[in-house]
Amino acid sequence: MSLSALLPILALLSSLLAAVVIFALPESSHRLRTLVNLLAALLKLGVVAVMTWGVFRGVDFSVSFTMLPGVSFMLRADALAMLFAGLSAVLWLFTTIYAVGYLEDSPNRSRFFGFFSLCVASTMGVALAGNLFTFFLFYEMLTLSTYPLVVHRGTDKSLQAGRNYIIYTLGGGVALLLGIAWLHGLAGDLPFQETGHFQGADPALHGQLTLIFVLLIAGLGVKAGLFPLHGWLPQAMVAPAPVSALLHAVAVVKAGAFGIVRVVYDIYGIDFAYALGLLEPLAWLAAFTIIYGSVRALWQTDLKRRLAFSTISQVSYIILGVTLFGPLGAVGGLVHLLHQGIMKITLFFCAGNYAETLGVHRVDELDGAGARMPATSVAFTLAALGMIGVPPLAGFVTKWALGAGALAAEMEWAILVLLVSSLLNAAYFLPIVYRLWFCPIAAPWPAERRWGRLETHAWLFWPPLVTTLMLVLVGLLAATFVSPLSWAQLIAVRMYLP
Amino acid sequence: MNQWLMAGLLFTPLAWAALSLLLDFRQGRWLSWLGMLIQALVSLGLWVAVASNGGFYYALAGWEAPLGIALRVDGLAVTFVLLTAAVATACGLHAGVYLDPSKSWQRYFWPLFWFLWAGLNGVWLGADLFNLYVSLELISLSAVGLVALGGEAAALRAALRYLFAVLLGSLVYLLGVALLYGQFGTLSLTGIAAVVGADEPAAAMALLLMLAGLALKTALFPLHGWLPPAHGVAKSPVSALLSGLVVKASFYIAARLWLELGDRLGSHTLAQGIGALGAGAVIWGSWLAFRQPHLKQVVAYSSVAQIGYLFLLFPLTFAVAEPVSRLAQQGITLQVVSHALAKSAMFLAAGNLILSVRSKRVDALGGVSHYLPFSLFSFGLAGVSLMSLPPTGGFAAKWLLLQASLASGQWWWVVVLLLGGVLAAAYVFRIYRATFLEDRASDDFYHPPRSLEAIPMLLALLALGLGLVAEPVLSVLALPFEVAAEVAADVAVQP
Amino acid sequence: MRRRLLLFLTLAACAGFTVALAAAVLHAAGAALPSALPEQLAASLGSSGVEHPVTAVLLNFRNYDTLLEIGVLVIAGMVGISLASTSSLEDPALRSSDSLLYALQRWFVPLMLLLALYLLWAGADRPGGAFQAGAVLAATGVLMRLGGLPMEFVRPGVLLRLGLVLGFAVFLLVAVAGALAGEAFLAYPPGMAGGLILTIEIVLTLSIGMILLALFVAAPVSDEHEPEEGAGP
Amino acid sequence: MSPDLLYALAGVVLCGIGLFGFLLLEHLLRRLLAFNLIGSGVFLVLIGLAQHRNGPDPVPQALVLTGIVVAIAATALAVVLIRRYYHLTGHTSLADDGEAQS
Repeated sequence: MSLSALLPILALLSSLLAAVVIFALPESSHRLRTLVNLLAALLKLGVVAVMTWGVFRGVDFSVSFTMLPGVSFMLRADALAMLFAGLSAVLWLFTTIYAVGYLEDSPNRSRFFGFFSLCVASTMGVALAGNLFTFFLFYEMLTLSTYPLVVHRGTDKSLQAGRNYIIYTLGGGVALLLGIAWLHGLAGDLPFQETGHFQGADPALHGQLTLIFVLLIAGLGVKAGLFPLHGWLPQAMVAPAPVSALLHAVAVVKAGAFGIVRVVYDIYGIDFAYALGLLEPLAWLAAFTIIYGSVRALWQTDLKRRLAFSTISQVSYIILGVTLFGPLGAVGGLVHLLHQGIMKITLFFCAGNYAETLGVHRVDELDGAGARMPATSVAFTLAALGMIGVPPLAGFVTKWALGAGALAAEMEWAILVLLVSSLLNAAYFLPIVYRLWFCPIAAPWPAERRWGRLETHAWLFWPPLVTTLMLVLVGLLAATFVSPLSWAQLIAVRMYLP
Repeated sequence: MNQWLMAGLLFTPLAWAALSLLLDFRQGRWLSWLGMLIQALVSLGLWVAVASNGGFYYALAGWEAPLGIALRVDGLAVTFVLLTAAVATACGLHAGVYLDPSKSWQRYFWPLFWFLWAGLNGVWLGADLFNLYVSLELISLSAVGLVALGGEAAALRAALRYLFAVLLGSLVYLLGVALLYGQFGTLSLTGIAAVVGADEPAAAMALLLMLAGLALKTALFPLHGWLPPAHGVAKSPVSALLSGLVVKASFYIAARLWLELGDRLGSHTLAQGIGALGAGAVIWGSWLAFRQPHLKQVVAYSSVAQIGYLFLLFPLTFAVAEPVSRLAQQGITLQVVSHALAKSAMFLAAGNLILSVRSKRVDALGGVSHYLPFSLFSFGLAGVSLMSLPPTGGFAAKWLLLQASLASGQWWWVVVLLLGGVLAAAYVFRIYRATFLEDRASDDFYHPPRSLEAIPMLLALLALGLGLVAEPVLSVLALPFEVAAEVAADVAVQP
Repeated sequence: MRRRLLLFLTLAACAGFTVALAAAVLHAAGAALPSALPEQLAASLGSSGVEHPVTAVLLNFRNYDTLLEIGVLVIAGMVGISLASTSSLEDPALRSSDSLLYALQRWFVPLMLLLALYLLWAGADRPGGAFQAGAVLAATGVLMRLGGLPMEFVRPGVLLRLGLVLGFAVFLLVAVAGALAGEAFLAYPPGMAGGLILTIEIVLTLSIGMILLALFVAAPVSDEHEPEEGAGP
Repeated sequence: MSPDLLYALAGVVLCGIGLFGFLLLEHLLRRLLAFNLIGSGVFLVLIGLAQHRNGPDPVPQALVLTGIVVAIAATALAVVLIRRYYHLTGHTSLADDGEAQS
């Protein structure tokens, strides 16, 4: 087996084996478990970096074998895959560090980190899947491996959230499976390829293809939090903060959005999807979700719930970008996949820090937290500003690209949506920032803990600062060739080339 | 070589049954370990032999059919022989540790176990309708004996129910055999298939009777009432054997009959009707599984539901194109294999959990994840296969069945397949949920030995891995069968 | 009312079943195809080792059926004794002191044993054989049991189990010996069929008699209990 | 109609009666007897139908002998189980406790 086939497998196995080892370790061997976690994360990061470099140079990383009659298991690294794989590999490292600190002294850590690794292995699989079937395989594995994380605390509330999560996602899985199986019956095994498969398909099939498209989008839309399938996401907030970070930034909602990108570009082909008239309704739905999520976020008093509705809104930017017919819009959507991940994970890390250090969960309890925890609050503020779209932060780059895409696609209404949404973002984020810095402490913190010199536990302290640095850098360096933006441009060029 | 393998395959279980009857439980355990090893090797050897040289008929006592009894050794049969070796070995190893050797009646476990195995091998290889009846009875009576072992009132009640159901099923099957023999003068399935014509009401009635009898023995809805008590009350290794293998034996015969004779003796109504009953089983069984308060009852009702899928074979192979029929057959085979592995894993793991929390109730499982994560994980993995989520064998089976339904235009089975998965998720997640609850007052858990925990895990991993290697497993089914054409020609010439 | 309805429905269903079955039987009888089986059987009878065709089918042509059938019987006997307890053999309720029964026994037991022997021997060329002989043997045992004769060997001990399995084991040994000798499993080496079949029949008679008797003796009294699953460590 | 066919038809009737009893009777012993009745019916059909065509045919006779032994084994097993069940519970049917007494 050549190296080019080995690397995708290694990227998967690094966290899969970590999961197996962690499950086998006894509950009490915390140091060893942390070591395994970090080693696996670093290994994966290295492998992904090598692969990204390879893809940039045009190396074809792929491996496949026949799994069932007529269906193959296929891993393949293309530019789009590396975008998502890179995102999860980088963020997994920080989430792991954060989780080790966050869960110190709590029970069931062996179970938690085992499923945590399994979850990231599934995400890698989703990213590297070479055909729709393999994508589905890992997509469902992701559902299963996140359930134990959502219900980790074992309280009634978290079990309730877990139940809803599983109902939504398995229901979505059924729609997706039906769509994939149907499509397979029509067209056979469908590897992802840049121009899609249905260019010039028999017009008699158009009806069926439209129906299948609806099924696929419905299935993927559940994880992506597309209205009206978003109900599970705010409830899942009861999970521990690293899990929320995982759900919102690294794995779950991203897997849904990524799947939609795959279906539109690499299965149907953007031209065909446009010709079939499928993009316009999807764009409207995404636009509605953007506004709806923001409006709902306004009224949330629980910090993490507010962030959750913000996610619903922000993820639909990606979908909106995809549906803006033209390379510019695509660039905006794709780069937002990454930018949103970095910004949202920062916000959740900070929210977790407030909860762990001060016992604060509600927005109105945050008064004066900036003085008590300056570094965390700076991180939160920058990430919030990024979300709003203040230049030169990450969010600004996205919104600019999306706006340019909307103009190019002659869908001016989308710019209006972007503007309104930015205003709403400001409306629900700025009050928090204001409270952090400008309100005096109203009452003693509900449950304050101290860890020596730093404002919080060291393992909780550094990850949000690093991700904040990243979100500043991706904005500042957007024009250089190392930025996510230029990578997204590379993808868009390859996608629209023919 | 085949000579030796066949002799080993047929002789060992019967001989071990006789020998272990003379020993007590502990000695029988030693003996059985050896026997399981031999069986596993012989089964593997036979599988290799068939994979390299194709299938063959084996004339017992040197008399060819129709005068004597011939065994049909083909890809499907060896697959099931191998499956039996795997599952029965696992259950036997588990039982050796799980059962209490100080009880005098446990010594009878081993002979019953080996007779059961012998009967199963007889069914997989059987090509003679009457011999299949005797093999079925061998299975039924030893299974009833295993359920009744210990002789408590609840066990006896379940065993009696079970006994009456399987006896009636066998007789109805035999009635069909009588009709077929009366008309065609032979008991060999191949022989009958060679001479049967399209318009034969008596033979059609015979097929109907045989299918009805076998459906009762397979616990097809609405004839499933006997299964949950029997599988729920038996000791866990026994439940695993019953759910994993025993119900499959009667289904296997029904499927063979249908595939040989169904195209001429069956009808569209019959095929769809059986499929509808299967669909009813999937939905009703899952619903009841969801409502059971006891852990093992949940698993037992889940068997009722999973068996329902098997009966989709009938509509999906009747009057459809050859490739579609093949897809359906492959899907059903995978379903049988993966359900056997997953369900036995589940029962064994459930036994460990029950042992650990000292209660049979689902709601007593709270907090068990701290103490028995391994067994719980096995249970969970097996559950994934039952929900038919990827990458398990259950998913591979469902995928093939979906393709077959879509390709034959029978979209209503698609609904059943998808709904069944969702319902399975409902009852499996109910148990996961119970184990995550953190409100247990006491920390009084018993730790079963490691070996008890390892066995269900292995089975669950096999069920999981089956989905990834489904292609090579299925390729064995399509192996050439050397003598089939010859014998069929022989029989056709005779009349 | 509901009971009535149920009764009526069951009756109607069974009547319908009977009519359909009768029609099928009549049709099968009318449409029967000629079969080559009887000629084949007659042609092979010479090399089967016995003269009576039914015995030839049972113990040579289809001896696998018979082997498994004995297995079924052994299972039944085994489950029977697994539920039995030792003490019940001395159940005083079964001890009769009827002098007429004693007298009858004195005449009947030897006669019945003789009859069993005859049936066994007759199997070679006329109706009879191991099962019939074994049944008579068991009936003798039942009679003795009812007369209160102590029969130590039907206590569930190793002797009883040995008796149960003896016939089956010998049959199985012969079967595998055929395979070892290069024939098929269950095949008799040429020329030895007659002797082997007779040996099998003799041991089978003993075992069958023993199994049936054991099943009769197996009493339901046992005070030990199997704890429910999960009830104890 | 040959006498053999008449046997077969008698077997059919026995099957019908036996089935009726099997479905309707709750007392375990009676149900067991009904099972044996069906068994006899099946054996009659097996022999009668075959001999109607071929004249005396040793194969079905042998089959029936085997069938009888199997049926006896099953019956004996059932009786043992029923006896013990009765001993432990005092019930003669499998119906739920309340109904069993009535």
